[in-house]
Amino acid sequence: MQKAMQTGLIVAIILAILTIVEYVFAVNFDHDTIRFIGLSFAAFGKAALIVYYFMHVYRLWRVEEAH
Amino acid sequence: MHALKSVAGAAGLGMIGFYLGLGFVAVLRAMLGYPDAWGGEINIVGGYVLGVIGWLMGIGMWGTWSREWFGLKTYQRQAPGWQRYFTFNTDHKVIGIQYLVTFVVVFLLAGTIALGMRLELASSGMQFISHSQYNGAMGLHGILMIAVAVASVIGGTGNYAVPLMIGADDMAFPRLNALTFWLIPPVAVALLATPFLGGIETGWTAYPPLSTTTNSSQILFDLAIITFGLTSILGGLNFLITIIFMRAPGMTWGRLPIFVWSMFVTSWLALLYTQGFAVALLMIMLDRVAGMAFFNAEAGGDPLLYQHVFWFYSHPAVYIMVIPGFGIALEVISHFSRKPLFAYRYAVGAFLGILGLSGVVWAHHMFTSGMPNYLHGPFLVATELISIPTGLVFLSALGTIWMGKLWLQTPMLFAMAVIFNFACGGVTGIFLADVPTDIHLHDTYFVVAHFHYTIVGGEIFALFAGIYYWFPKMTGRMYNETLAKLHFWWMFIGFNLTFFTMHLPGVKGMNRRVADFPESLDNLNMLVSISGWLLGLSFLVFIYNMINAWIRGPVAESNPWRARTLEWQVSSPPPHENFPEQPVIKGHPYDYGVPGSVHGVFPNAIASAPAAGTAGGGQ
Amino acid sequence: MRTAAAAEWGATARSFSLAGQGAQVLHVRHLITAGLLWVVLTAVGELLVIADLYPTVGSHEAQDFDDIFRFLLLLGVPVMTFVFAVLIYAGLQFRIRTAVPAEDGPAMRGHGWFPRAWLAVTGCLAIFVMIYPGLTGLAELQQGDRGASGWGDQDAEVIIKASAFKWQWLFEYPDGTQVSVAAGKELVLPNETSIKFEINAIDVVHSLWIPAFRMKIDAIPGRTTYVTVKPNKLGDYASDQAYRVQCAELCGLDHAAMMFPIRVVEPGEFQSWLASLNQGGN
Amino acid sequence: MAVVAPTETYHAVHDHLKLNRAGLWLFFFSECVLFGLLLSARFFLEGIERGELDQLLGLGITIILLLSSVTAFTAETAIEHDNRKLANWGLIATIALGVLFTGGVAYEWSIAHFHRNEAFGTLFFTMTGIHASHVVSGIGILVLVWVQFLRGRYSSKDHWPLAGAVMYWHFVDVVWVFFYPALYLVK
Repeated sequence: MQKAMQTGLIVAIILAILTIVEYVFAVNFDHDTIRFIGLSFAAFGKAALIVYYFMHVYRLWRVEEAH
Repeated sequence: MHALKSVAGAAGLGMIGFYLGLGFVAVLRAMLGYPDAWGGEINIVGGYVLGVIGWLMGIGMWGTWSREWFGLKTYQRQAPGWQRYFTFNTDHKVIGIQYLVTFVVVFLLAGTIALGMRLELASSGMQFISHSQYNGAMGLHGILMIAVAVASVIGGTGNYAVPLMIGADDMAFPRLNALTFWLIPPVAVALLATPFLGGIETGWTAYPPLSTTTNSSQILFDLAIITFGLTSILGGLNFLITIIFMRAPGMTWGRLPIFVWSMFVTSWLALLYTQGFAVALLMIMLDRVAGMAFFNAEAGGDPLLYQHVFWFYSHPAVYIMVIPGFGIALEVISHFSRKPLFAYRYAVGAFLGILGLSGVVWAHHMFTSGMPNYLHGPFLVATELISIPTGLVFLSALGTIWMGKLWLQTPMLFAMAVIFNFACGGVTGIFLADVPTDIHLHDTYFVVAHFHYTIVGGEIFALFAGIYYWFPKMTGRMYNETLAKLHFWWMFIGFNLTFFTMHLPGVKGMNRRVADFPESLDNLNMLVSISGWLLGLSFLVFIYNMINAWIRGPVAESNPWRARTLEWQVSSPPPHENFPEQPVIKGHPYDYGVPGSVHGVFPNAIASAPAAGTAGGGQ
Repeated sequence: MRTAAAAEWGATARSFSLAGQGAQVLHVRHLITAGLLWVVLTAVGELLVIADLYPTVGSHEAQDFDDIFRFLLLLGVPVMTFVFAVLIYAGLQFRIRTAVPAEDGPAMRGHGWFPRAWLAVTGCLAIFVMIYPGLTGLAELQQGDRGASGWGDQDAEVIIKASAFKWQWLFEYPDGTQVSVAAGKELVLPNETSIKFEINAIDVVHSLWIPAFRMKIDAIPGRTTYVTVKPNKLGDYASDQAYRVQCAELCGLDHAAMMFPIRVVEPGEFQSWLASLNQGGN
Repeated sequence: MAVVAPTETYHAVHDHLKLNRAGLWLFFFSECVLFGLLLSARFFLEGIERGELDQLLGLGITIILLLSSVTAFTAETAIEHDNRKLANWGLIATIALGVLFTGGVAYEWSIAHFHRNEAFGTLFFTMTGIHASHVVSGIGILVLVWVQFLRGRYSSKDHWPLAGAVMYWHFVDVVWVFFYPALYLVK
């Protein structure tokens, strides 16, 4: 329980930091293409974190006991 | 009368829901201070949504499923005999037959509309109907036939045969399966109501800005097709999970019957691309009811946005229609040639190749749309490439019949006709994929002939192959072979006369979707009309044969075609749970002529019977 | 097997082997006969190539279209007749005459060289058609492309502005003369002159199509598309209905009637016609 | 009309959890196309141009939705370990944050500087509207699950409805991960 919660919270903190970085970067940076690419990378990174750690995509191919 | 109670109750609840929704939106609009509280299209939207919910609850979804969401105990009403076809039944065999019968009826209806159109088109000038009526008839014919093409084979034969062929007792989500069927009647009602609101003026493609400014029938069209898309997506999802997870032990991907493979690929297409049609029509709806500006060029919108989103679905849609057709054709051809399916792996690869390429070819419908010039080249290349996997389907079919022991029963005739017709449809496709020829041919009767060759010739013929092939399994009775062969030859000749001739006015300069045309095309059109009527009348034989056989046909054996796949190893019709016990798969389904080969066995079958426990032994 | 009928079938089925010398000979004979059928069907089918299926050739672009169409027919017919020949031959020659099949066919699985060769041949054919006439024709249609949407050279000798609206056409010549149903009643074009139509739509999507010229491009609200044609033959709508501007994109009620007659005249006559129209007070 | 329980057959041995989970993922794939097309439409029509938006409000609702994902995760992890109390609070917090997010979007709509009959307004209202409709349906599902939870259902052995609802919630969050920069930050 504690370990699972810990992982989740660490991921959440990374997501929060990424969101803030995204925001600060976008508001203060003035090159359209680079900003677009940077934001896309951040978005895909965040999505991957959520899909893996929050949505547990690996459970699709991992055999486990029913719950 | 359980059936009457079920349907009438559902219709009543649906009506109540419809008026509640209508009124609810009206009250909301009155409160927000809109001048005309009752007259908006948004009222229709509200009424439709609540109407559909009421209909579903009434037909039995409440008891079978929804109660569970609120923590109540679910129950299922079991109606006896034929009456179960009118209830929220979760048996995939019942749902398959529900789909088939519904869409055969819709097919005949839309075909009748086409006959009316051909009557008007028999000669130039306006004879029987007005331009407005013609456009409405054409739109209705188009969208109803699209619905038939998308749902009849997948929902009908797919639902019936796939769980049986992979050795499963039902689909993965039986209640979802029932839901996908019972969403169809509201779709049909909404589409058939369009003439009362002025008729679909835009054809089934509904290009804006025409569709954002036309009469209110457009809103019914949008709602109906979004619902229909939902059934398509949920059906595809259900098939995918069923095929991935519920195959019998030993049914490896390499032993999957080719029809199941085709359904697998089709389900991916339906799952992924159908959202495109929904989004496109949603945008039209928002433009209409919410005053948005997706397609309003003056406000920064772009009509081409619709065409991109729409064709992003609607090109893959033709593969949604045709791949199951190929699946049935190859399946039937192998069993009736008494030979293994030739180049099985290549045929599967062909389906997967089409799946991969289908998402990157859509703009070949837009070569004359005025899209930016640099887009033409890539889409031309991708479109031509897709003919390579299609060619492999021909390899498989022709290789299988070559040197076979061809048993030319009706299903086989229809399956061979699929290959015959699609050869023509495929070759004419090259003319439309190459930009230099497409510029002239686009939006002419050449295109109409081409897609009728692919969809009717490729899929509807396969649908009939499937109906005749599985009819004894579904009903437990045998149809009249002579009448069936008469139907085949009548339909085959009528079809080829109609649609081969139809290429000519197209090249000569007759554009599609017109109620009138230059007099110089009179002779060709008269020929097409006469052939079209010939084709149309052939279905009378079919109807008579089917009804007659279902009611008093001779009792069918469990395996009249001597086929090896699992569905033929159980009684006709199969028991409720499909198989008395779990079948185990030992070999390839098409190993005809291979001594000692078996497809599946029932491990606990009574040992005293000859060839004990083998399912589909080929010896 | 679970049923009596199926069990009976299992007992009567016999396997068939290709190993025998006789079967091999038989196979070759089948191949030759079916091949002959293919040749005959192709010979008949290729009559389509020389048949006159087309409307009047009214422009250089139309000539190109007809040539490419014929070329594709030339290639496409044998592909089609190959399928027809195999189907017809197999249907006649390999069918069983008993009530139910008594034996299985040979277990040809299609491994080995044949599917690969098929893949190679069909692949080459597809790529060939893709390059010629597809990409080469496209390059020709888009020469002088400067990022706009349309067909043909953008530097034409006469530029006509075309407006499409429900359910009429309005054309404007370079000197400002307009023709429509109300004025002029026909679109007169000079022969052997490159003419560029700059097209836009007022209300909904339309499409400008001239069958005699084999050219078509949509008219879209908010964009200007263009198409350039060079007529090569005198003609007019009254004597040849291919000489018409036809709306080819469904645009509502009177879509079918949305057409406009064309007359192609010698350049000198074109100038005097334009002058006479201007004097007429338009 | 006879009322009978669904028949049990040999396929009762099928792992229904696996089917349900995979089915939900397939549903997400399909939804990805829906949202992907809306995103494509946004860049097709407007490039990276955008209307005037309240940046702090955007950041605020983004963080609210992210927090709700954390509480949803908490609820699922808690029920997996039979910690009912924490699961209860996780569900309540998720629902509350979801409502707060919806309120934020509604407020954003009411103060928007653009109208829905211009291109950016069309895109903004459509994209946030369709996303918000998913949030609202997510709230609805969570409330249904919560009511079941309060009645004492779900345990570490059997809590698929809760897990599925939470997965859906996370998916809605993933969509916003893409929509937020595409609407607020690209220019």
